[in-house]
Amino acid sequence: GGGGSSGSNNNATTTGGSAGSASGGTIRIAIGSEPPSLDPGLATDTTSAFVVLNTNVPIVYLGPAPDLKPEPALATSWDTSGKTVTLHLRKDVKWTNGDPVTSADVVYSWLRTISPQLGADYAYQFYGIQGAQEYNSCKPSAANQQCDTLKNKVGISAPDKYTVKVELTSPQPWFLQQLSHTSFIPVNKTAVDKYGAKWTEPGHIVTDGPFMLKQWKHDASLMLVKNPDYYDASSVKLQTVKLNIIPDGSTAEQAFNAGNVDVNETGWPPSDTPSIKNTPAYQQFPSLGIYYYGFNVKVITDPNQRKAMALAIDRKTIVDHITQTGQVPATNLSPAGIPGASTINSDKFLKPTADMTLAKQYMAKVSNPVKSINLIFNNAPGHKEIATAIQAQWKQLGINVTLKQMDWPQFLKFLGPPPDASVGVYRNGWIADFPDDINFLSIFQCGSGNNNTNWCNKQYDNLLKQATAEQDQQKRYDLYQQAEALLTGKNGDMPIAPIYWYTFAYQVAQNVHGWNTNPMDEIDLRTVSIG
Amino acid sequence: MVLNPQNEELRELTVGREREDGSFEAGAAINQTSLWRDAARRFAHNRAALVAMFAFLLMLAYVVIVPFVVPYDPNAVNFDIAYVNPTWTHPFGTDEFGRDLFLRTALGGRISIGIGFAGTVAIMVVGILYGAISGFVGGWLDNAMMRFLDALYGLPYLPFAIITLAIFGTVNFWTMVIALTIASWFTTARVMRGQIITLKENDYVRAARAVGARWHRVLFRHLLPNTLGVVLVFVFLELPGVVLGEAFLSFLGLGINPPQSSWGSLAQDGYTQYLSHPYIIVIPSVAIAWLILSAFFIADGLRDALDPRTESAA
Amino acid sequence: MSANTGPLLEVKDLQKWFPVRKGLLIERTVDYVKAVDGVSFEIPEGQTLGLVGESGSGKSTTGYCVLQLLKPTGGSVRFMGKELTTMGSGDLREMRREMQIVFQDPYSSLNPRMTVGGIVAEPLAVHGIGTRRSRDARVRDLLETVGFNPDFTNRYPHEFSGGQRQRIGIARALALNPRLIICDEPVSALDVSIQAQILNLLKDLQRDLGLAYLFVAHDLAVVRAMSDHIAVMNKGVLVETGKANDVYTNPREDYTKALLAAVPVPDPRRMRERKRERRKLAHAVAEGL
Amino acid sequence: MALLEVDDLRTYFTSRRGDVKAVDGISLAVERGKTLGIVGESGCGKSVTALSIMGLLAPNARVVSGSVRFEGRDLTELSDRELEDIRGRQIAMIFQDPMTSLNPTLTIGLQLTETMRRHLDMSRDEARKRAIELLEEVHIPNARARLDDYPHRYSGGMRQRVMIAMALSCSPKLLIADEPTTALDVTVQAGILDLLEELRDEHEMSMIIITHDMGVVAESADDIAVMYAGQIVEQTNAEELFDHPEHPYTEALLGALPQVEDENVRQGRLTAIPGRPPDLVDLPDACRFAPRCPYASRNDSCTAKMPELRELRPGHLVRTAHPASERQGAPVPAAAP
Amino acid sequence: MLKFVVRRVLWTIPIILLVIFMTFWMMREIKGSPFRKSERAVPAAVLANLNRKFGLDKPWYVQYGKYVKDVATLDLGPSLVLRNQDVNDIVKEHFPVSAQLGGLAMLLAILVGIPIGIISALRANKLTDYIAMLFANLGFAIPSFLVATLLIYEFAAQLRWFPTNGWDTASSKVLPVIALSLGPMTYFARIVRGQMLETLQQDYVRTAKAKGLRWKRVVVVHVLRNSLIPAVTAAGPLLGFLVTGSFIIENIFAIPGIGRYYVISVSGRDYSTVMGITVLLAILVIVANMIVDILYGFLDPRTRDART
Ligand SMILES: Nc1ncnc2c1ncn2[C@@H]1O[C@H](COP(=O)(O)OP(=O)(O)OP(=O)(O)O)[C@@H](O)[C@H]1O
Ligand SMILES: Nc1ncnc2c1ncn2[C@@H]1O[C@H](COP(=O)(O)OP(=O)(O)OP(=O)(O)O)[C@@H](O)[C@H]1O
Ligand SMILES: [Mg+2]
Ligand SMILES: [Mg+2]
Repeated sequence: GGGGSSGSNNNATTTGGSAGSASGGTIRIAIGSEPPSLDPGLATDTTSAFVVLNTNVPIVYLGPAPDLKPEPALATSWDTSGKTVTLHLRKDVKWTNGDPVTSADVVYSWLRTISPQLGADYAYQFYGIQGAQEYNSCKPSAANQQCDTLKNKVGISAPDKYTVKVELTSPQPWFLQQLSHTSFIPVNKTAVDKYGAKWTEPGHIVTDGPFMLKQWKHDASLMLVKNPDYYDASSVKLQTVKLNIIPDGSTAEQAFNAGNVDVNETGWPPSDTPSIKNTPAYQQFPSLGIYYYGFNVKVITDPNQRKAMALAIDRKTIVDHITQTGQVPATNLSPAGIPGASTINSDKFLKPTADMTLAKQYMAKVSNPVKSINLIFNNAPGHKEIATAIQAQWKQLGINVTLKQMDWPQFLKFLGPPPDASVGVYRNGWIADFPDDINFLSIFQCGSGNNNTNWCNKQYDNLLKQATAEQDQQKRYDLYQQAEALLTGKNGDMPIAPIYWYTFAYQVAQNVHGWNTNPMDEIDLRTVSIG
Repeated sequence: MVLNPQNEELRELTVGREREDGSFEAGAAINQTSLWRDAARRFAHNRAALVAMFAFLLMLAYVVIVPFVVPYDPNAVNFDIAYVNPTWTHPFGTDEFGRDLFLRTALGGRISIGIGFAGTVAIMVVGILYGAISGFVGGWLDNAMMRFLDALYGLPYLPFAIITLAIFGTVNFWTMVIALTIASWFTTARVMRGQIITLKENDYVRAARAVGARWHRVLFRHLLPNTLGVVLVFVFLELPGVVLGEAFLSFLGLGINPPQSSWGSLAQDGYTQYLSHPYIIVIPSVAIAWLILSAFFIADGLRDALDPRTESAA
Repeated sequence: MSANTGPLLEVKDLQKWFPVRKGLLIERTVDYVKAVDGVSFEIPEGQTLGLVGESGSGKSTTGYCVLQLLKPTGGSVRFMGKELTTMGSGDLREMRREMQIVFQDPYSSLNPRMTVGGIVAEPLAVHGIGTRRSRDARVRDLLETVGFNPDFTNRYPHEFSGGQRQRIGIARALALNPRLIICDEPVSALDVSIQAQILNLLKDLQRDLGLAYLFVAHDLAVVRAMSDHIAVMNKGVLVETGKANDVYTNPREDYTKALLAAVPVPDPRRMRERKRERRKLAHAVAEGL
Repeated sequence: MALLEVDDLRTYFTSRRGDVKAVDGISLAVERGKTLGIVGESGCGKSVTALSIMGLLAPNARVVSGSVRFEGRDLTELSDRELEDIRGRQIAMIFQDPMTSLNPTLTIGLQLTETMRRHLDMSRDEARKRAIELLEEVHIPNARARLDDYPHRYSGGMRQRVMIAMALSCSPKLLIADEPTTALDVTVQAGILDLLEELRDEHEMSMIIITHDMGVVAESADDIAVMYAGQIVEQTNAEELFDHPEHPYTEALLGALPQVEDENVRQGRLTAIPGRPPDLVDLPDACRFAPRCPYASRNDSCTAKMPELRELRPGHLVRTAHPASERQGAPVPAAAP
Repeated sequence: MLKFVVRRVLWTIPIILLVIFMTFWMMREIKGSPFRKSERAVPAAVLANLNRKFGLDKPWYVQYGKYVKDVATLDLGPSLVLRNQDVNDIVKEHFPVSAQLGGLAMLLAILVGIPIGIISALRANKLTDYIAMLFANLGFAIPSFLVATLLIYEFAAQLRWFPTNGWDTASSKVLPVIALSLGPMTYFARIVRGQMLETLQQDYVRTAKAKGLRWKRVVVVHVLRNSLIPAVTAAGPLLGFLVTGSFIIENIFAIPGIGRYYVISVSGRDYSTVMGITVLLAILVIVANMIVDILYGFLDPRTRDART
């Protein structure tokens, strides 16, 4: 799953149950944007991931929630010993040009993504692999020699045609789940070499998944057709998938209502949710994602004020009246759906509703309260409304909040890290890359590129370090719990105020069966049927 | 649509060109009114313009007075009274936060009209200065300045407003004004230049130079005051463009920071809710249309009033 | 004023060429419109030189060049013994007190946004003459002189008729007590009855104030009524100059003859004769096609 | 019967201040083959008279009373379509400003031929041929080539010639020329006037020539009507008018005009007319010239009542209480020939 | 005339260089990077790789020089955000859509707006005129997003006569074209009416009437042609505006046009795409204005001589 730069109306997938094997058909889906890239190495967003995932075979699939265990895909089985992971590949996966998919493809693709020349955003997904970060950081123009040397030192190898061996920098219990990410999906070298950057265009593209890209009218629509040579082709029910790009929620809703699309994945204006919820078309899925407000602890220095502010937020109201698509009020950072959540989130200091009395008590303890604060958020739909509500809620604490709406790159600029000195509070969100809480907790490590709070706690970092090395799941969850409590617990520092955990909601026509989204926003079309 | 900033037709105006009305003896004045009173009289006889003026003043009054008399807090959130349809207590209803739209529309009007006027004034100032200098100095400088203007004409208007806002990084009243000005003053400059060039050919300018008036006197006493009529008309012609521009930017989410609102951002809020609560988009849209229409008819009336030729064709 | 013996105004070989520019990207001057091309004349103190010619013959341009409202391309303009063409702008400003202009169009020659008083006082204000009070008094004087009701100083020009406006223009020209006034077709926009008033006024002023006029007009009857000397202009050059009555009774050039013959006279019998003369001349001169 | 007989024509404009009585009881007759001159100060209603005859008045004008009989038909009672058939065919008109009277976007040829094709049922080629002849007739050199030029390439004089050619193209019976030479240089003016005269004789048409220049009417008119404030104040044949002007206004007009052939004009003064014409909206029931008239006094009949237009001598009509010949000490002129 | 055209064409070169420079400079002034697309931090190494890959690590004059060179060779470079596309591809794919949308809207505006203007001028101050002008003024005053919204709601969602979105079938083009054309349509109506009224008072119209021409011919030959001149003058910039300014309509109707791309690219800091589209649009506006000038010369022969 990629970033949540868009608002509260996001979406996600798991392999659904087995729907009746209705005869094939065409499904028309409204999606919110043009996929910026169908190159697994370059795709970073959910829309691209949606197409990439359904046109390729990932290394592993994720099993059903809540465990989200890795399940065989391109890798039929795997061995883990310490820092070494060995993957055994399926032998019957074929590229659409007829060639088999082998371990060499995997090694080539991964090294390609890591290579500094490609300039892949998600190269850092590979940083857990030995030598990957070093290779990715070298300057190719300065000394080619050096880059080649570094390339050879990356811990990825192919002992035989269907085996891939990976050396990690540390034992990472989540690495196998991480392999489900689209950036690990192999690409076809022949096609890449032949067409360069244009290899993802229809006619050029070579993939190995359940569907093939037939047509791509940029910014208008994509057409996928069933791949007859997919190794599990018999279980794929759809013949054709038509993705219509409709960026505007109102239009998408109208298009669905008018029967122009079968699934509205774009979303709709929140105010229409109450009426849509009453229709059978409404479908909602939980997500491993959180929407939160971060405090710049250099501006709002007193943890008591931060606690007061976090307590004053009425999450339930926001969820009920603004986001409205069944989001869950977040009392902690770690999403309710994350494996081990019951342990990790045991300190429920924050409540779904506002606790104004308690908030005011905390506020009273603050010696030098900061009474006027800038709140920044990007100008995507939904954020403004939440900010407006929270502004009013904080007003009751005597805090005057100035809302600053920005466009996305500007917002990031102010976000840091470190955040701009003028920023008191910022909105942010996170959707899991892989289903382990470390993915969330590590955001707030000292010096983490995603820690925009200026908050730095050695104890917290130590707990996470221990957890990284901890192979025992329950023990790891305990460590996570302690870390979580440092963030949002009664005695925590409260560098953030969680608001809600995401859900994904769609309008799905009655004749569409098996529509499903996993908590990481992956929509798998293999089991979907229409008719 | 946005009033096309590059379009000169609307602004092609004539400065009061007097019509030969006969020749009379020296001594008694023919008609005993001043130029402006004359114009005011003509304006007063233009029914459409009067109605527009009334509508405009009504709107101003609403925008100015209502925030003082309505007992609500414009930013207080109360979900219990969200989406109240228009009633006596809430003449325009309430929005998703239960905020009174009668009040918020008035406040939004302050911002929209404020931006409209500030933007118009900025456009005028920049355009007039540029055009006046170009036309007044003439020669190669004029040529160079006009070529530069040609280049600017190539820049698409709204995208450039967006880029400008992006450069500022934040949207507030003044950045909005600048963004809306940056790509809209060209026409004013052109018309102004044309005006100055025409006026320069008037004998009274020659007369002034013949008595030894220096350039600044010629420019500020003789040329610029005579463009006043055009400028006044222009203010009302530009206004709709600026207001609509603001609305479009707001519509794209580049509006003024909440919880402040402008008509544009109110309309954007309304757009996302139009299926369930259509009045929310209709109210600010009507307000925008109201303002634009009244400004337009006022401009029309002013243009006629300031053009003494219209007298005969009553 | 330094006493000098020569004529008040002496124009020698005056040229004004307007460049005709052409070029693809950068314009170059490829040709000139020779609006005035080698014109020489002089005007003694207190006298009138009438300048006649067809439209576009360069009369106004000559006038502007004399006043340095247009920079002449060549030649010399000596006024009160001083060369104007090479004079610095400061000195020129001083010289402007001595020479003024009255324009043809009483509508465009008065700034519609200035009051009558302001217009007439402007020359005084520009030269910093007097206080506001004393200027007001002077304005009233001037207006009275030109036969304009001085109570109307706060009115705007458009409230007045062409003849009245022309009086305002004359008052403005008189404000600085000039010695020379260039009258650029001051009556051609006026009806006959008003035209007579203005011509009479100009004559009276000349007599009372000793003004010299360069009187530009295309109406030969008017020029004759005003001028001591006449200069006939055609296509930028003077074709004939001389004492007024000489030129009118004994024109030497065909062009002058044709010009004279074309003037209608309000007498049907005389007109028939003139028509015959005119036909004879018709082929000698281009018909202004 | 005269070709054109205008009887008691009154044309008023509606304005906010009230009716502008631009033409207020005018009677004229134009004989076949003769030229009638109408002179008067600016704004006295000359053009409105002409436009009333043509039926080309502005929308806010209306003919209040009177008739315009052309060959016996009252033009004021014809429908638009009937009038269209007469305009250009029977009565043609030339306007003052040749610069704006031609459509700048159409070729001279088109503008010239469309009249003929409309009225004479000519084919395009015939019309073009005739157009070339016409241009030659009005002395435009190289006519064939210049037919496809646009008006802006023609000088003012040439444009006025084109206008004349256009007016004559259907051999109208009456040509109305509204200040046809005011915008032109004297030499050009003379050429145009000569041309008009020449063509009038050739085509045997009648003409109304409107001007403010006494010289122009002296040159080209057989009969002259002097207009003042919407009325005719004096009307007679040309020689009579110049020899024996009766109306004080006519006298003053003549006196105000500098004479190009007068040796002493430099020394003398001109007669100026004091005062200004009356406001056409608010007209007292009196002689309209009375306020400016040197002979009128307060207890005069003419300040209380409008003088009738009376026939002072045969063929010499005048509207004044103080005609020159009735003034004390004035020599009584011989009767007009 | 030919010379005039050549001259205009030659002048466009420095003008376009200036446009490029200004856009380039403005884009450099915008804060924010094209390479951060989500909240997720991008490691320094990755950022460095990206900057190097797209040449953003070079000094500005090198970038500018390269850009100018690229434009001269008609290569607008790769998109910084759409990683598998060149700006050329983007332009090639999306510009025709916008051009079609803008062109159709323009056509509709002309075909409907001009007759409305004509009729209402000929019936000035009569009921027809008032109705037409009421329409024209409303069309001018109501923001296009409201129009688009109402059209979709009524004709697509309720009556289902047209699809709600897209740009593939003919019927899908109806609503967006109407929504986009309403503004210019009413604009045309107004200027044509105004100019007609003005032309009707011209001396040459009186001349035409004095010639006894049938009223219809006077209107068609003498009045119409001259009344269309300002409409033509307006059409050039308007066409540019319709193609560049249609992004709200493109957004609402989900039309894959260049206008929407422009806005997306600005907010995505996709420098090369913004630059590319700007240059393209600038050329378009300049060319449109040039065509108008030529057309103008065609309609008004006076200008032909004046400008060579
Ligand atoms: N600024 C200018 N640029 C180019 N040519 C000019 C300019 N001013 C005047 N001319 C030309 O110079 C010639 C003389 O013009 P000028 O105005 O002096 O004539 P004029 O005798 O006063 O005519 P008129 O009787 O029409 O006033 C004309 O051919 C005119 O076109
Ligand atoms: N459309 C109109 N509306 C109102 N009044 C008008 C209109 N047209 C003309 N007039 C008035 O009618 C009177 C006569 O005008 P007309 O044009 O006939 O004068 P004229 O004798 O032709 O003068 P000129 O010599 O200036 O052409 C004038 O006082 C004028 O103001
Ligand atoms: Mg002149
Ligand atoms: Mg007239």
